[in-house]
Amino acid sequence: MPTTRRTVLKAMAGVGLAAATRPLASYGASGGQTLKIGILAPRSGVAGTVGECGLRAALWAKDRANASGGILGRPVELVVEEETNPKDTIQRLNKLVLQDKVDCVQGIVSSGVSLAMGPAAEDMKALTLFWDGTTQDGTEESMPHARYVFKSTDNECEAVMASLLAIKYWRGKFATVAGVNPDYTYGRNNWAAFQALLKRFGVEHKVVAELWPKVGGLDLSSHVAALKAAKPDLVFSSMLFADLPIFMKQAHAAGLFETTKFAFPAAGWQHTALKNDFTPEGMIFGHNTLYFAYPNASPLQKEFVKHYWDAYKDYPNWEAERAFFAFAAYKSAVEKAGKAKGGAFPDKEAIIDTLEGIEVESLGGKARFRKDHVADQIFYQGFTVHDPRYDFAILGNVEVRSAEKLQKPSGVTFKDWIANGKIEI
Amino acid sequence: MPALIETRDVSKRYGSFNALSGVTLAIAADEFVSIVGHNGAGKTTLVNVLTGLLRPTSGTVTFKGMDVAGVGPVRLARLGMARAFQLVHIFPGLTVRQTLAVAVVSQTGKAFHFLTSLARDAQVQERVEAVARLFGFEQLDLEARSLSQGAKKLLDVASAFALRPEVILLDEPTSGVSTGDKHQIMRVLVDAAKSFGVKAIIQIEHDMDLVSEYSDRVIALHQGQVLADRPPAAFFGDAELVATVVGKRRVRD
Amino acid sequence: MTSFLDILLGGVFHAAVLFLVAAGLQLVFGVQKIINLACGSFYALGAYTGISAVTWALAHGLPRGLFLFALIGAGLGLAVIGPPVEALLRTVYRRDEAFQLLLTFALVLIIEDILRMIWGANPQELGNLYMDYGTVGKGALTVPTYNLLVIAAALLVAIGLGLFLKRTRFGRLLRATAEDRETSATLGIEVGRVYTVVFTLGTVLGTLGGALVVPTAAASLDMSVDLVVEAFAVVVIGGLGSIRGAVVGALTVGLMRAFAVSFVPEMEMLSIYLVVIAVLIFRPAGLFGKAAA
Amino acid sequence: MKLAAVVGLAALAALAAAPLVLEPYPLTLLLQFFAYGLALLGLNLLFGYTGLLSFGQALFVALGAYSAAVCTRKLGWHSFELVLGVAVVTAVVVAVPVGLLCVRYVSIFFGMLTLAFGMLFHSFLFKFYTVTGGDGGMLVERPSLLGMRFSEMDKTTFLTRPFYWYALGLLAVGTVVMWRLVHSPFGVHLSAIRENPRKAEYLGVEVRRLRLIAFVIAGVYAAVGGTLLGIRTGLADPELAYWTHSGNLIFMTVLGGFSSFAGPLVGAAVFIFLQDSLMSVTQYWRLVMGMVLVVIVVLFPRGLVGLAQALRARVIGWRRDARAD
Repeated sequence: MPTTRRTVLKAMAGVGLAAATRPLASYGASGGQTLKIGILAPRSGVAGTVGECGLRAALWAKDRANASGGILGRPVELVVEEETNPKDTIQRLNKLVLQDKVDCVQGIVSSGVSLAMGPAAEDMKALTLFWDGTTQDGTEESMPHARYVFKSTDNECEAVMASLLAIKYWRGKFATVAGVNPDYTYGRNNWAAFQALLKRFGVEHKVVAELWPKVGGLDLSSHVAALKAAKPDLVFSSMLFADLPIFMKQAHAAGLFETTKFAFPAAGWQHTALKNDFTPEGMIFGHNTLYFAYPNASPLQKEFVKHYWDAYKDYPNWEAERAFFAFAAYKSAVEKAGKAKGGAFPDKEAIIDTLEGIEVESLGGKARFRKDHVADQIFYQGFTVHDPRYDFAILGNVEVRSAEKLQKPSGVTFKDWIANGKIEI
Repeated sequence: MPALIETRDVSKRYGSFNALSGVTLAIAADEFVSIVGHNGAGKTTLVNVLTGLLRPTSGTVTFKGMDVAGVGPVRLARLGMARAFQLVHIFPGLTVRQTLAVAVVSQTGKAFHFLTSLARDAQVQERVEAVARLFGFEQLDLEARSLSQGAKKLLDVASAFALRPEVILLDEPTSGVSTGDKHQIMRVLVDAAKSFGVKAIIQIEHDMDLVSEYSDRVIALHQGQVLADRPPAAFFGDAELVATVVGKRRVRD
Repeated sequence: MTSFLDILLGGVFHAAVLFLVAAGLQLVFGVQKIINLACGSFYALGAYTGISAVTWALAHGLPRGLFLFALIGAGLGLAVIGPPVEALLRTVYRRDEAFQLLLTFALVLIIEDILRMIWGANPQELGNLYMDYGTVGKGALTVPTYNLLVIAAALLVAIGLGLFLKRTRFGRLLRATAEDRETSATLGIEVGRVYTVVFTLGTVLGTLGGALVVPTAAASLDMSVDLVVEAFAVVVIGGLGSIRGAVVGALTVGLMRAFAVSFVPEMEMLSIYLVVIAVLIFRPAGLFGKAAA
Repeated sequence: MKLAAVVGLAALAALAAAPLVLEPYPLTLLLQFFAYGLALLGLNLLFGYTGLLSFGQALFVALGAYSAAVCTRKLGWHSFELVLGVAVVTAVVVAVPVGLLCVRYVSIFFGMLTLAFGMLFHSFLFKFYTVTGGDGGMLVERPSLLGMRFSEMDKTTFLTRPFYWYALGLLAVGTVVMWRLVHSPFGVHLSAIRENPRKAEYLGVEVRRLRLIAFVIAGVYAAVGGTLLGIRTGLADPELAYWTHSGNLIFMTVLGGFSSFAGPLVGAAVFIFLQDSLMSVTQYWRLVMGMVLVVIVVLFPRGLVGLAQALRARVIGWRRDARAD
């Protein structure tokens, strides 16, 4: 994404026209009884960049699977549809399940859409693996005990980890706290989690500012001015769209970074946009389930990152790992269930039983689905450093924690878990 | 006989220009009144005040004893006063039948009949056809925009008559029509008034032949004041008055 | 005290950005009575093209400090899309406003996908290039010089447009056409040509604005749909068709948002719509517009 | 009148038989058509018949969806008749004050004021997160139809069988009622307002009051359409009230042809099926839809129905000439 390397002409040749000519409907090898996987990913608007990253990873995973003979000998085909708003995305889900008769649906980034998709997929008995989406309030309400839907890690994991890092390394170094979180469910849940953890670990603090910029807003100078007036010691912000680099630029220009510490649990989605010249060192950044430059990353991750750079001259964010994990978990579950039935293709119920508790090698390392259909992956967060190899900030010392320590166990509400669950710094 | 329309000391000022000053008039039933005067003498302002479109700066306007100063055209139409304009006002996209039906529906108070069919409403259609026949419209399902200029003018006036008003104000009803047809139109207007029980007609007219032949009372306005208010014979008898009101040469057009 | 000034400056900067979005919309409506829903899309096109122009220019030896001229070049260069779009709109001048509004809505849909085709889904931005111009002020009250440049540009456009309309011959010509299209046509004013020039000028105001502001922000796909709403608020409050109104409208929205963020964070966006509704009820023509109910 | 009735009944019969013939997926698209058909009948009473272009009609569609959500989710009322009642009442309660403010203006000003109200409702839904669920929206549970829960059916069968016929019934009733409305004395007064409001006043037409009534009726129709959408999606979310949704409603109306009664219904059907197929073919479906809108606005202002009528008139013309020679 660094613009110096992407000129207008190259973009035309690369993503743009090529995608338009090849029918979007089905990327896939032909021959044999094809295994169809429906993909629902945003292509435009605020989350367009994230959806594209996930789709690229799904394509790579599909090509890798087909290169080694598909799944149980059946070639895999992706049927890609666009995730827009809940009303139209449910229509796309219907098309995938009722018309294309896909064997599995994977995708979804927005929480609003996942709230609508959950009950709809359950009702249609459509095996669905979410990449992202589920927020705290939504999951309890809409899918108390899902059978056909497998959910991503709780959205608050990144906020929990960033809060724990802030407490671990900065306890005693901050008294006043401010929040600049995007004005929607995700932003509100993360800010609530941060405050609950400060209370849980008895960190004395006073909230001096609580700001709610519009999602994807383009001018944050007023928010920066408000923060300067409040003079917080620590700012917690779960901004994650184009507004994040803008906020960093305007905050840096206003000299906000000299005295204040910053924690950005979801910075990973915009990592290549957070340039060194306006992103100081020592900030907490969350790359979450995929940190592309992790020194002792798995060979699988290294191979993917290399592919991603060669194909798109860009570095992947965690959405790629979510998409890869959903594909890998499904593939492994089908193969395990198939082996148990002597090589015949397993039915949906058998696949689901195998998926519950399955563990696979994903891009970010070991990842599994808990019995209650919630994903459990490895999270990477750390402190920013400037590295000559990249013009954007990457992580210095990287903390690695499995989601098990960052999200509520099954059967416990989030509030109870935060208040008295087993959480170590 | 009580006056149908009465104005007492009505004046209308626009900033420093007073369009009307101290106009006192009474118009009773069975009168055909012509209002004459130069352009800017206040004719149209007077009609706008009489039809409730304009609120007079001072003075009162009553219609059938009720104060109607600036009450607006909708209420006055309901009370029985109709108006047709100098510039043709029609509903381009509506047919002749529909145009007349709009007036009949208002007059019969059926505006809030939501679910009954207009086409099958005998009372309305009958009244529409009566007006159409009288004004010589054969094809009722032609769109107004496709009519000739003269027919549009006639439709405009006809729709006013379709309201079965007690008083009708016409602003140069025959303007833009060839001299040959002028008398023909005036005759239609007079017949329509008689057969629909219109009590009084007030018209702004420049053509002195029509004024003298049809109206039984002439009101001359000059610089916002009533210069004269007398029957046509007395009006045309006074050469000096005619000169000031109509100007030197007679209007030929 | 400095925080008050800081918030004030933040508000003025936001007002400048809003004015650059709304000025084109205002001019085109003022003369042609057309509400251009695609004003946000032109602004976004200016932003994206500005970034590519700067990237290309820097890669071809333009010294960093002169990136501003690459931006201005990109903004002005996009004037080329004015005439064809106006030719398209010309087909519906005589028809109901709905058609003009819908045609610009079609442009919003078309331009959104063109942006994605050429620049892809990732937000584009120019990093900290604008900080090359340093900052002004000291201590708590430091402001990037570039922000002041944007404010100055907005002022320049406001004054320039005002003078252009009042003083120059062509400007008076425009106001005559705005007053009454038919009579000015009879007076021999070549209305067609005037409309092409006005619409192109309106387009350039948008694209130039987009290019100028992008270094402080970023170009992302959803900006063309989002900016329309704020531009509407500015134009409605200020009064349709009046440039002075757009300045006051932009200041009202910009300052209100700045102070709302600091003091009543919950009401940030909602307060704008409430003001818009209030203006439309009590002063329908807006603060400076001509009543046209 | 004769031809229209025949065409109407034929369409109704075909749509009623669809669930027995078609695959479930096209039926879910038809369900969207029923919802948008109702909303557009209301919008065209305002736009095509009264001459008022509302750019905020999506506000009432969202209102309908959220009424369904509040009833089934928050209050636990699952009877669909009750949900419809609540949606209608809410629509009237909102449409009267908003209408009172908006009908004083015409053309561009009416459009902008309705857009402002639409966006005000959108940011209210988005902002007051604790009350409305913010961007996550509010879930809509399956209602009972005439007391029957059909709990033995999964949702797709429920949506493509009982709920499908119920929605078709609503559209049929809505169409007949709207047909009577526009052909009633009230209807001719609305058309007079569209053609020449000043002249209408002089013929005793209460322009403001009738515009308000038309605005409220349009709001009610949109809200009923909104409840159908809410139940079909299973969620009511703020995007339903965004201004581009209102823009799409007008796009459909003009696509079909706003100067004819059936135009909006045709426009809704064509738009839904066209966008659905485009979305599966290319990721740049917005570009194609934008171009379709340009072609319609520039070349076929009377929409598809207008085009069909023109072709039919020409064909009759040829046949008559042929017979005459």
